[in-house]
Amino acid sequence: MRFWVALAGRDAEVEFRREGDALVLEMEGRTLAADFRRLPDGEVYSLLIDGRSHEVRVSPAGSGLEITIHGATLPVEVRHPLERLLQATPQAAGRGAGETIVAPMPGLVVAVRVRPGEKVAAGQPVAIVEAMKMQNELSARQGGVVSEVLVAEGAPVTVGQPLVRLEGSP
Amino acid sequence: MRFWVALAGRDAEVEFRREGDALVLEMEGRTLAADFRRLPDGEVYSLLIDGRSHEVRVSPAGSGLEITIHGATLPVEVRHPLERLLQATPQAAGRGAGETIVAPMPGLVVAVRVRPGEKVAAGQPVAIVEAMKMQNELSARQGGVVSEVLVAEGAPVTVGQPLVRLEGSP
Amino acid sequence: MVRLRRILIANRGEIAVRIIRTLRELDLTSIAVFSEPDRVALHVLMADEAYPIGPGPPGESYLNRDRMIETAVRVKADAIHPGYGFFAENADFARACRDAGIEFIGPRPETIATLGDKLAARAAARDAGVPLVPGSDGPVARLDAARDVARQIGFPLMLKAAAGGGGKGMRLVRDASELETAWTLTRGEARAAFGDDQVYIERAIERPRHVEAQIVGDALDQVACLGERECSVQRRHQKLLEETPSDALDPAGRARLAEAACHVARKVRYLGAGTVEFLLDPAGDFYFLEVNTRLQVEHPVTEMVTGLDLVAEQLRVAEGASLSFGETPPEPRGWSMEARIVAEDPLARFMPSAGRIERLRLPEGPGVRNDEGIYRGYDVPVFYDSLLAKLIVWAEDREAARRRLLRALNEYVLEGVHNNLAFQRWLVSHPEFAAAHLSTRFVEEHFDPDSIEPRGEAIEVAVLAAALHAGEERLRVALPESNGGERSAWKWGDRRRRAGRIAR
Amino acid sequence: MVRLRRILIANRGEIAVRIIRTLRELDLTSIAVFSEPDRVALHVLMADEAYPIGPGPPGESYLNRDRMIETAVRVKADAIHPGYGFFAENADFARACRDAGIEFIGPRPETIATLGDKLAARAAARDAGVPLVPGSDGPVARLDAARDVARQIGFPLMLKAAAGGGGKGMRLVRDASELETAWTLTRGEARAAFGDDQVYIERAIERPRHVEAQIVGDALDQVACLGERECSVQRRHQKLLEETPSDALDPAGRARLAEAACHVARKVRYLGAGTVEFLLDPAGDFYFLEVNTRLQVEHPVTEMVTGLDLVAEQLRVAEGASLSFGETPPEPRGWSMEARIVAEDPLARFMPSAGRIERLRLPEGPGVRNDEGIYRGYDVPVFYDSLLAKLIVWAEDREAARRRLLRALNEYVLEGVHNNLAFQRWLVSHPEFAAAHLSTRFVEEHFDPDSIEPRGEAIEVAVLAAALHAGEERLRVALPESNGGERSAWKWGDRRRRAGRIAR
Repeated sequence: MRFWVALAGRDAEVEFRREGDALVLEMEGRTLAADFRRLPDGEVYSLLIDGRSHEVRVSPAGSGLEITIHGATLPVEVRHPLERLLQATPQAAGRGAGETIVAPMPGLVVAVRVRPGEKVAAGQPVAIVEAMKMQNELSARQGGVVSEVLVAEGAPVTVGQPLVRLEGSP
Repeated sequence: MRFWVALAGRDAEVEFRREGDALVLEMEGRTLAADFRRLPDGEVYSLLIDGRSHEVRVSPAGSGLEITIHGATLPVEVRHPLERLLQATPQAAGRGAGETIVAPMPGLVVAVRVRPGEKVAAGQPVAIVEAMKMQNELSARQGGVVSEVLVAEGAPVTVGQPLVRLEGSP
Repeated sequence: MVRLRRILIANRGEIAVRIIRTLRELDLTSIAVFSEPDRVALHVLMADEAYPIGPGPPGESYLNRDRMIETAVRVKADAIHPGYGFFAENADFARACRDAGIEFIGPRPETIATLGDKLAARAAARDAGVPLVPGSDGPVARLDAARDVARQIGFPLMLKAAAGGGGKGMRLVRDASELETAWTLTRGEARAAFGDDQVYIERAIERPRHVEAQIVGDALDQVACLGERECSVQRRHQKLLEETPSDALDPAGRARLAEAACHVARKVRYLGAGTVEFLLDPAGDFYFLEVNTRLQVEHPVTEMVTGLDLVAEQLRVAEGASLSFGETPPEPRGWSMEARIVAEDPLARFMPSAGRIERLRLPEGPGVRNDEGIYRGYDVPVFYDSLLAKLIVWAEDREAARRRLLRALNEYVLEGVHNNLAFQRWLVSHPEFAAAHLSTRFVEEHFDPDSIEPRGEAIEVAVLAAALHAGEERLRVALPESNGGERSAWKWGDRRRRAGRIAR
Repeated sequence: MVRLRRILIANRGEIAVRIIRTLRELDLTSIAVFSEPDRVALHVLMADEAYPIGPGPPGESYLNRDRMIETAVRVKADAIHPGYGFFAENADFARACRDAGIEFIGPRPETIATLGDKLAARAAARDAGVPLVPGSDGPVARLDAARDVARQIGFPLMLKAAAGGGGKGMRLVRDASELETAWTLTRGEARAAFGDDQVYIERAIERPRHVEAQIVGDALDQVACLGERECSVQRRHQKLLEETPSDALDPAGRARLAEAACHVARKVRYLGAGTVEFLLDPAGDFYFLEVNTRLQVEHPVTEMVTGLDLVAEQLRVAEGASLSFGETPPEPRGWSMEARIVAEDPLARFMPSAGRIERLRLPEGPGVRNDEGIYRGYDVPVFYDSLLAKLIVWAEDREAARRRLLRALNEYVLEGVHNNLAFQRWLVSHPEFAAAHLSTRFVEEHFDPDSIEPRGEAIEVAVLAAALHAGEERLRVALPESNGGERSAWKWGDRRRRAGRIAR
């Protein structure tokens, strides 16, 4: 599994995988052995990183997370690494011109939530794409009227593949 | 509200009511001023009884409760005071002879769960009687076949009034 | 001799808990009072008895004199312990207790009144032959008189409200050009805050240390000094860390300070526990500052090195008995430090914080004492002092005590309200603190909020923990504006998450 | 002199946490090891580093010698601290450490071996001129020889396995008729438990006190006695409450005991911390019993009155340094008591209990020290010792310490596992305990489980709380067998209730 974590002005991609009993982390070119256990006492983890022992609290805070470590509380955002790609994807044209919802990652279309002709509000979910065992809800950014649904539920999609097209509301 | 509490071989009826801001308890002829507050920390109450401060934990334990006070844990049963009456009610005849489910308290029939001719297992709920704002589920003790339903939903009933009769299974 | 059996504590928080502990050990009945938001505060849970005293704002509860005394009478209290703050230095309250037939645990009302007036206190100290900071003999009536005094003693100087205290009603004047403005402001403040605009003038000692002497006197006019406390580490006149003994005193200086404190105490026939405060200049000379006629927040460090229980001593002398140790106080042993743990955010100009204590694991083990007013799940109310707990350590010498305090601060788990643990860790690790280079300007001169921002390993571990948590909770992840170019964090749909609230 | 920087702690629970605290204060790296069920034990959370050591059963983890040493080598530990129990008195393990180039924090392997053999230890004590309980000079080979010895020293007597220890492998023989059976049983047990059926005979001292001397020695053959500990309150040879000093010794007796302990220590060139155990008879005479070549569970009471940190002393002498206090140990001050808080149910013949710590609020405040191995939410595993925490207090004299201990025991909130808090409260409140009338038979003679059953106000409050709770939760109530004659409690359908589990 791979995540993109932003915290205190720092940005890092973290990948981890199980190797037998061991959990192996990769970050910034380094490989670390980890062990991770939720304490019976609330939202707290005991984390062993290359043997170093840390007690870390992870709590929800607004739409993100908050990490408490050694008394300090840090807001953190965890994102899909492919979200970086989105930032490179050309922006849809200005308001009123319509938008195209594209797959932000390779995956499987789990659900399409809209039908042609339907009106969609800004922020309204239009489809769910599953990738890396996670379901990602895709929403309209500006909203509009659905002009085309380009994929069926169950279909595999690739990065950037258009899923739904909206015509802009005037 | 009135309860019958059995604990450590001791039996007591406790009645309590609000008088303005105050909570007044009656137990064994004594009147006590009380204040009762759930702590933010779990199933624990702070209890002030005539000014004396007590920290008491009340936890579920099997079908009853467990009280932890001053480090000691005591099993406790809380019952409806009218249950005493039940103990005086003559027992239904032996297994096979059928049974009659009677109202253990004055109240309102909220639901009748069985119809004539229906087979009822031992322990199966047959009716619900509401009294003192509490709903009391009445169950068949031995089970059998419903021969008569003697009350309708919504009907008021008095103590000992027969509600449902069962014919014994052979 | 009266026998006191039922003691009402007219206070809350850690000091109420502290007093309850001693009452328990003496087999006396502890009676708590509580305001509405304090219904399940720790002192209410721990006391033998507890009674409501009114709504949250102090004036309607802990500072409601009539209600307090009426409650004490109704519940048949023999005595009232005021703790510190609230009614602790209120002569009228002490008198009202006496009138109601209830023992006030503290000095006689007249002593409180005399020493509460800063000019009268200065006069008492002068009569006792104790050095004073050079300044006006009494209140200065007018600006031109103030100019004369200033010319005599020189700048910088301090303008001080005669009725002031606790760091309020005082102002530094660096040179003659600042005098007029400062004069007007200080008088106005004094009138507004204390209803008394008398102001006097003292020379300002630059980079002084704040050193105080613990005194205790009994009804037989026996007086003892139980050593000094170094309280220089302050922020806006609020003490943050105290220790005993003071590194700035040699045995001869220590003896002189103790003698001066006893002189003042004898002069006023001091009864009970109190503190004589001094400023110590860089040359090692000390000057009388004021007397606090109460148990101090920082009294535990004195208890750690002497082995005495100062609350027990207060109770003894309130009963008319002599001090427990006879004529000679126990020889102090080792070194003790106290860190105040407050609900203030050092990253946001020490703004007070309220909210629920989500997690709490106090440090324990050798040489560690906690005096706390909180527990896990407790909601810190907004109405009162930000002091949550005190962490006190003892060790054989200053460096061992410092290391032990740092160990304990690192062990401290306190989550849910902003607090100053990171600040205290910074302080205790600072090389200048380790070297005992202290003055009341320490924080001002050395503290930079950046220095307590987490860094290095902590940041890295936080990043890894966030990613691992994300892996654990991979139930449903939404990219709410994934189709746009803006950054947006994932939202977590977590079935397992319990309700939790973070205080901001 | 070696410099030790990375210390692996081959132990768990409160003693591992205790050692970590000192390592932190000395700025040394603490390395924990943990068995599978101990993954989130407190010592793992608190250590700088932590490594897995195997499955739950001790033989597969904490007593797995090869794995322990291999781990220590792999993680580059300079030294191993064994705590108490496990490898603490295992000469082979100490040798294996040495062979692996790792310092073993404890006496030399030869010392451990000599003193671990009870007969060799007796011989050492005899050579040092220390009084022994009259008995056989060495192992008794056959029953008829045992009869001869018995005739000489008289009944009652003790049969003891030469390889025994920790209260195991010993049997009281009241008269000649019991001798033959006891002889057979003790030999059989000794063979089964220790692989060595050598047995010796001692006179049984009736109603003795158990008093032990803390010794510490350095590599320069400097030896000191840090006072005694009274450990008479036991149950089946397990200590329950310890204190120092012992009320049974006057200054002359105390000096003689210390001298005897130092003689033994010098005889074996003792290195590190250890304990010489004695029996004290009602006449005030003491007899050598055995030497424990480790840090004792009850070492904190000695730390409280001397101000020393015994773990720090162990580390000093392991590095080849001298003892911190030079030639003269600090004068002890005041009185200290320790209550062992164990997960055992005094109402069920002290059966051990496991389960989750549902609630925990440790006692705090003046003169209280907690050495704990638990935290709220921690699951006490079934594999290990039942000791959860130690509650240690200090006060100026025995009565003040006793009252403080009682106060702290009353303040202790520990719920979720059965424990002995009620027993300890009973013990500390007992008039015979208050009068210091102690012997190793104290519990046997005085304890009756009925005396700790809650009564009076507690029962009444429990009844009221149950009723009030019922009122709160009046959502849905069922009378499951209401129609029959049998008693049945109500079932509560509680929407608000959180999952909770009571350990039985």
